[in-house]
Amino acid sequence: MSLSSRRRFIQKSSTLVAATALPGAALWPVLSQAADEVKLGLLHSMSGTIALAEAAIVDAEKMAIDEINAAGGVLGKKIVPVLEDGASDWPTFAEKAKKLLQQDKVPAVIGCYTSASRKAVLPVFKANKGLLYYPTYYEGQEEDPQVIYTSQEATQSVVAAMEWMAKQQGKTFFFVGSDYIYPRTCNKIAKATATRLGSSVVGEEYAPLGHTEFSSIINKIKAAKPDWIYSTVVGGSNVAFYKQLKAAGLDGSKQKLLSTVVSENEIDGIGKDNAVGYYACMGYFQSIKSPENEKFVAAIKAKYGKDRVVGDPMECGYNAVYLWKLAVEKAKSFDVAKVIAASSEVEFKAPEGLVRIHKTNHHVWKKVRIGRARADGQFDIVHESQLTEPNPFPKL
Amino acid sequence: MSLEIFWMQLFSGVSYTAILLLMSLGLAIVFGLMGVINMAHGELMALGAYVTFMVANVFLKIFPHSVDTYILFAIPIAFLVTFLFGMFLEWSVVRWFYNRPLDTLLATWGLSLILQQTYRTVFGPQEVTIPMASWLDGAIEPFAGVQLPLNRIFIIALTLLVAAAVYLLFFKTRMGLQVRAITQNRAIAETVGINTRQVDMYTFALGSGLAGIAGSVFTMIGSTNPGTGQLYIVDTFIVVVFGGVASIMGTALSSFIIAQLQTTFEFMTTSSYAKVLLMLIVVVILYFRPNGLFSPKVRS
Amino acid sequence: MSSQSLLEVHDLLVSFGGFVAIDHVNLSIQSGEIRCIIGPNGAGKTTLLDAICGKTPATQGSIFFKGIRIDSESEFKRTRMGMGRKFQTPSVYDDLTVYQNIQISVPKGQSMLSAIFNSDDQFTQEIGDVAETTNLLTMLDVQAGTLSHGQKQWLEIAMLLVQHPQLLLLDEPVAGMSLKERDQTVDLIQRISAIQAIVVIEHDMDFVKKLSGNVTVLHQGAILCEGSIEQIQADPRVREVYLGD
Amino acid sequence: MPKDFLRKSWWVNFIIIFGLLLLLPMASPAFRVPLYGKYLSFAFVALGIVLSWGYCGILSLGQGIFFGIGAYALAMFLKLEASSPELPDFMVWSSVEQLPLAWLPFQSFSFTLICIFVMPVLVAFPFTYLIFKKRVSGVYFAILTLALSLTLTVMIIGSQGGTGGANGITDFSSLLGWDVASDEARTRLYYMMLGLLALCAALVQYLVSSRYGKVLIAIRDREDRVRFSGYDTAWIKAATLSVSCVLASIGGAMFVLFTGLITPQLVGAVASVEMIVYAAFGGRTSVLGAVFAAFAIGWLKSALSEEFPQGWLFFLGGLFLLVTAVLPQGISGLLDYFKKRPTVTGDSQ
Repeated sequence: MSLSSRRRFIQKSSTLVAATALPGAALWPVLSQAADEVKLGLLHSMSGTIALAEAAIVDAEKMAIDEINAAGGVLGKKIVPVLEDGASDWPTFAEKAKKLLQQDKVPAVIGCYTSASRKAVLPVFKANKGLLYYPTYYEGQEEDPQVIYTSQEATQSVVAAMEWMAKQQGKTFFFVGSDYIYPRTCNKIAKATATRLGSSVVGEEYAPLGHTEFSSIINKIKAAKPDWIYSTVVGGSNVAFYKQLKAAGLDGSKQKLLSTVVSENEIDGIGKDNAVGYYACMGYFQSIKSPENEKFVAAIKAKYGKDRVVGDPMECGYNAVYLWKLAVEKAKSFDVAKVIAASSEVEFKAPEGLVRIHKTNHHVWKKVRIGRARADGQFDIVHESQLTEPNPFPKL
Repeated sequence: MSLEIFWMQLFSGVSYTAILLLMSLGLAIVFGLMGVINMAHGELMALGAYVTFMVANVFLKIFPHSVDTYILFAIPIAFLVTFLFGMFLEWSVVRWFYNRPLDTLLATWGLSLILQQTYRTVFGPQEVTIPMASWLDGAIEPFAGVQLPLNRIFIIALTLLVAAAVYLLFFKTRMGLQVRAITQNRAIAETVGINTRQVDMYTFALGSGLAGIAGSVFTMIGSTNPGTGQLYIVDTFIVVVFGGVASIMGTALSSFIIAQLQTTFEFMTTSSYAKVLLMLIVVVILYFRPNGLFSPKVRS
Repeated sequence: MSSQSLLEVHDLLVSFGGFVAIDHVNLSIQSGEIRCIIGPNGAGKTTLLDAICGKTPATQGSIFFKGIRIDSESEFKRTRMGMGRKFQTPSVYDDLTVYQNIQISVPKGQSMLSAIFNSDDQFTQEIGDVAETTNLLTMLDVQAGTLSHGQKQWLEIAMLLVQHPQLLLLDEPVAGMSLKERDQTVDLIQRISAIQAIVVIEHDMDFVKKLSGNVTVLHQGAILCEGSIEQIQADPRVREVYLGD
Repeated sequence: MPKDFLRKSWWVNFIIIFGLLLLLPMASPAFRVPLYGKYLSFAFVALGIVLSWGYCGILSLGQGIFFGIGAYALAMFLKLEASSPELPDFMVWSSVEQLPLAWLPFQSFSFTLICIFVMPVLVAFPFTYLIFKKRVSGVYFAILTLALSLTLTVMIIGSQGGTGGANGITDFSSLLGWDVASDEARTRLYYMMLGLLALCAALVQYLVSSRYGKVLIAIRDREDRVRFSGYDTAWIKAATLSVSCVLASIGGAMFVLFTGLITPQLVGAVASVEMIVYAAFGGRTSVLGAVFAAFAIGWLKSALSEEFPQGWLFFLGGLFLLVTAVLPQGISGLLDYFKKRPTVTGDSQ
C-alpha cells in the first residue's frame, strides 16, 4: 500500500485499538472490593431531563447508606454505593443496569424513577437474577419477582384520594393528566372508584408531555364545572398548568384540585404562591409529626442545607435502603434469592410511619395522606388513611 | 358550548396567537430576513427566562417592597442580555455560516445542546420558581362567568407593542431599509456602501433580543427549566415557515391561523390529536404553497 | 394547432405578480436556423428563453416544439425532447471533472440502472468528440471548478452537444470571453448550427453580425421587429430603443 | 466496475475497520458486546445519511421515523412471540381486548422482514417525490421532516394501547425460539450484523462511486442544471432518500436486537438530529467514516456518561460545532488533509 494510506492505516487502527483496549481498562474501571465491604447499586438519571426529579432521591439514598455504615453496616460489612447515571435515556438505563449486575456484581440496585426506565431494566434484572428496589409511586400493573416496590402503587393513593374527595361534597370530577401510562391508569382506577361512590366523571383530558398551553383544557374545566379536579399532569407541564389555572381564577376556592404527583419537591418548581390551596395525595409529607420524621428531615437539612425540602420519592428511596438492609439481616445473606424470600413481611419504622413489605406481591403496606399546600410550600395534612394493602392488579 | 365558554375560548385563541407571534418574531427576523437557521432560538428564550428569574431574586433580596414591579425591569433587561449574547453568537459562530444554511442548522443545534447543559450546571436541573407580580395575578371579569387572565392580557398588549416596534423598525427606518436591501442582494448592498457585517450583527442580535423578551414573558404562564427551549423551537419554526419566510406580516398571520386551529382542535378533540391534526394541515398547505402563505413572487 | 417549424411560440405571456415580462410574443424557429435575440436590458430576453425551456412557467399562451405542445411539460421532459439550454452565467458541476460533467449529460446513460451498473468509461468516444469540438480535449481530467470562465462556457456547450439537441438556447455564450475565445465560439456555433437550430441572446452586435443569422428585437417584453441584421440596423425604431441613444 | 470503487486505499481501510470490529469482542468483556452492537446499529443510519445528505444534499431530520419503522416492526414481532398466546402486557393495562388489526401481520416473521425493508420505501418515496417535485428542498425539507418526526412521537405516545406509549415496547427475548437476550447469542448476532454492515457499506460505496454517484453530486451542487441535462431530479432524490431510509430502518431493527427495547424517545426529533452527527463526524461524504464515527460516538457516550455525567451534552454540542465549522469533512477529511489530497467539498445543500 502507498505511504499515505499506510499513514492512514496507522492512524485509524491506532484509534480503534485504543477504542477496543480502553473499555476493559481506564474508562470502564473494574472496582476491586475489600472483604468487609458490600456494594449497593444506585441507578438514577444524574443528567438529562429527568435528573431534576432523580438527583434528590440519590441524596436521600446516600444518606441512608451513611447512617447504616455509621451504625456498623450490614452483616458487619460497610455499604459502598456504586452510582450509575441513566442519563434520562432508557436504553442507557438498561446498559448501566447490566454493568452494575455483571461487572460490579452488586447484590441489589436501588433505582429508576420513570416507568419507562424501569420497564427498560426489568429484562436485565430477570436475565441476571438481580434485585431492584423501585422507590417511586407508579401505576402498578406489575409484580416482578426481581423487584421490590417501596412506594405507593396507583390504587393505594388514588382510591384513598377519591374516597376522601367524595366525602368533601365530591359529586363531579374532572380528570386532567399528561398523556402517558401513569395518568391513564390512575384515571381508570379513579373512574371505577367514582362510580362505586356514586359520583360522576364530567371530563377526562390528556396533554402531551411537555405541553405548556392549557387555556383550552381550562375552558373545558370551566364548562364542566366539576366539584373536584383530579390532576396527574407531570413535569414542566404541571408548572404551566398550575400557573394558568390560578390565573384563570380556578384557585381552589370554588373548584378544588387534588394531584397524586405533586410532592414538596414539585412545589419548589411550581412556585409556592401558585400551588397554595391545592391538595396533594402522597405517602409522605415533610410536615408529618413523628420522631422518626423529625430526625430524618433534620438529617437531610444538616447534610444538604437548610433550604432543602423533602418529598415522597426521597423518603421512599431512603426507606428502600433500609428495607434491603433489614431483609439481608433477616436472610443472614446477600444472596439475591434469599433476600427476596426474606423480604416478605419485613417491617420498617420509616419517617412516614410503619411500612411493611407485602407477604406475596413485593409492594409495601403503607398509609397515604392528603395535604393542602401552604404558603410556605409545606402541606397541612388533612387526612391520613389506614395502613393500606398494596393491590397492583386491581379488579375494576 | 355556552356563550361564556365561547368568549373565553376566543380569548384563548387570541392570547395563544400573541404567544406564538412573540416567540416567532425573533426567528422571523433571523431566519426570514437573514436566512440563518437558529436552532438555539429556544435556548435564547430560556436565557431570557433565567434572566427574569435572576432579576426577580435580586428584587426579593434588595427591594422586597417593590418586588411587584420586577417584571417591568426584567423584560428590558432580558432583552438587553439576550441582545448582547446574540451579538456575541453572531460574531463567534453564526457569521462563519452565512450561505451554508444546513451547516448553520447543525451548528446552532450543537450550540443549543451546550446552552442547555450550561443552564443545567448553573441553575440546576430542577424548575426555577419565578414569583408572579400580584397586579398581574388573577383575572378580570368583563361580564359574569367570563374570566380573562390579567397576565395573558398583559402578554397580548406587550406583543402588539413589540410587533408594532419591529414593523416600524423594518419598514420606516434606515436600518430596516438596509436589512431588507441585504436580504435582497448582499453583493449590491455592499457596493452601495452598507456595512453588511454590522447590519448582520445587529439584526441577529435583535432577533435574539426578541427571543429574550418572549422567554421573559413566558415565565408568567410556562415553566422554566434547562430544557424549556426545546419545547418551543419546532413550533416556532413551523409558524415562520408556514407564514412564508421574509414576511413579518406572514408570521403574524400564520401565528393567528395556527393558534386558532390549535385552540379549536384542543377544545373539540384532545391536545394530542390537536397537535397531530395541526401538523398535517400545515404540511398539506405547505405542499400547495411551498414558500408559505405570504411568499413574494420574484423574477428569477 | 401544429406546425412545420421546429419551435412555435404562440401569444406567450409571462408575468411576475403584476409585472409583465413577456407580452404576447409570437416566435417561430426553423430547424437549422440561427436566431439572435437582442434588446436592451430588461427587455425580457432571458425570460423568453426561460419560458421556452421551462425554467419559468408561461402565464398564458402556448409553446409547440416539433409540433407537440410543451408549455406545461417539466424541464427534463423538454430536454429529453431535444432542447438544450445554456445559462448566462456558466453553470457546470464544479466538483466533477470535465469528463464527468460531459458524461452525465449523455442521454443514453441517464437511466438510473445504466448509471448504476454500467462501467464509467462508457461513451468515451462521444465525450472525446465533443471535447474536441469545444477545445477541451486536453482538460478531460481537470476539475470543472478550476476552469477559466471561457472554458466553463465551452464545457457547458459541450454538455449540451452530447445531448444532440435539435434546438440550442444560448444565453450570452461569449459573455466575459477574450476576443480570441469569441471568434472560436462563433465558428463553434456556426459548425453546430449546420445540424441544429440555435437561439442566441447577445448584446455584442459584431458577434451577432459574425453569426449572420436572423435577428429578433425585444423591447419591454414585446417583439419590436424581426429580420436580417442589416434590416434591423436600418430600422429607426430599433435605433431609437437600442442602437442609437 | 467504477474505478473509484476499486480504489485500493479504500479497501485497505475497509479491511482495517471491519477487521478491528471483528476482533473487538475478544478484546473486551462479554457483556460489552451488545453495546458495540447498539453503537453499530446507528452505523446503518449514518451510511444512509452519507448517501442522501453527503452526496445528494438532502438533509432529512426525519431519519428517526424510519429508524422507528424498523425498530417497532421487529419489536412488535418479538413482543408477540414473547407474549403469545396472551396479549402484550401493555395492551392488557390499556384494556385493549383483542389484538389491533395493525399487529396481526406481525405474527409472521417474513412479513416483519418485508416491513423492515420495504415499508420505508412505501412511506418515504411517494411523500418525498411529491415534496421534491414541488421544489421543497434544503432547509424547508429539513424543518418539515423535523416537524414530522416530532408529530410521530406525539402519536406513538398518545396511542398507548397500540404502541406501548412512552414506555415503548420492552421485555422480549426470543427470536424464532432462539434466546437473543443472552450475551452468547448477542455475540453471534454481532458477527452477523457486522457482515450485513460490511455489505451495506460496500453497497453505498459502490453507489457513490458509480456514475449515479456523480449525478448525485451534480444534484447536490446544481440541481437546476441537472434538470436541463434531462434528469428527473425529484425522482432521483426521492429514490436516494428511500435507500437511506431503508438503511435507517435496518439500523432500527438491529438496535432492537441488541438493546431489547424501543421507545418513542429514539424516534423523536432530538434523536433524529443526533443521527446526523454520526455522518457529519465521520465526514459527510465518507462511507467508512460513518461506520467509524457511529462506533466512536456511541462508545464515547457510554464512557463519558460513566466518567462525568454532565459532560456528555457539552461534548455532543461541541462535536456539532466542530464538524460544521472546522471539519466540514469530518475525521476522514482530517485524514485526507494529512494526505494532502483535495476532497469533494462544497456546501452540504
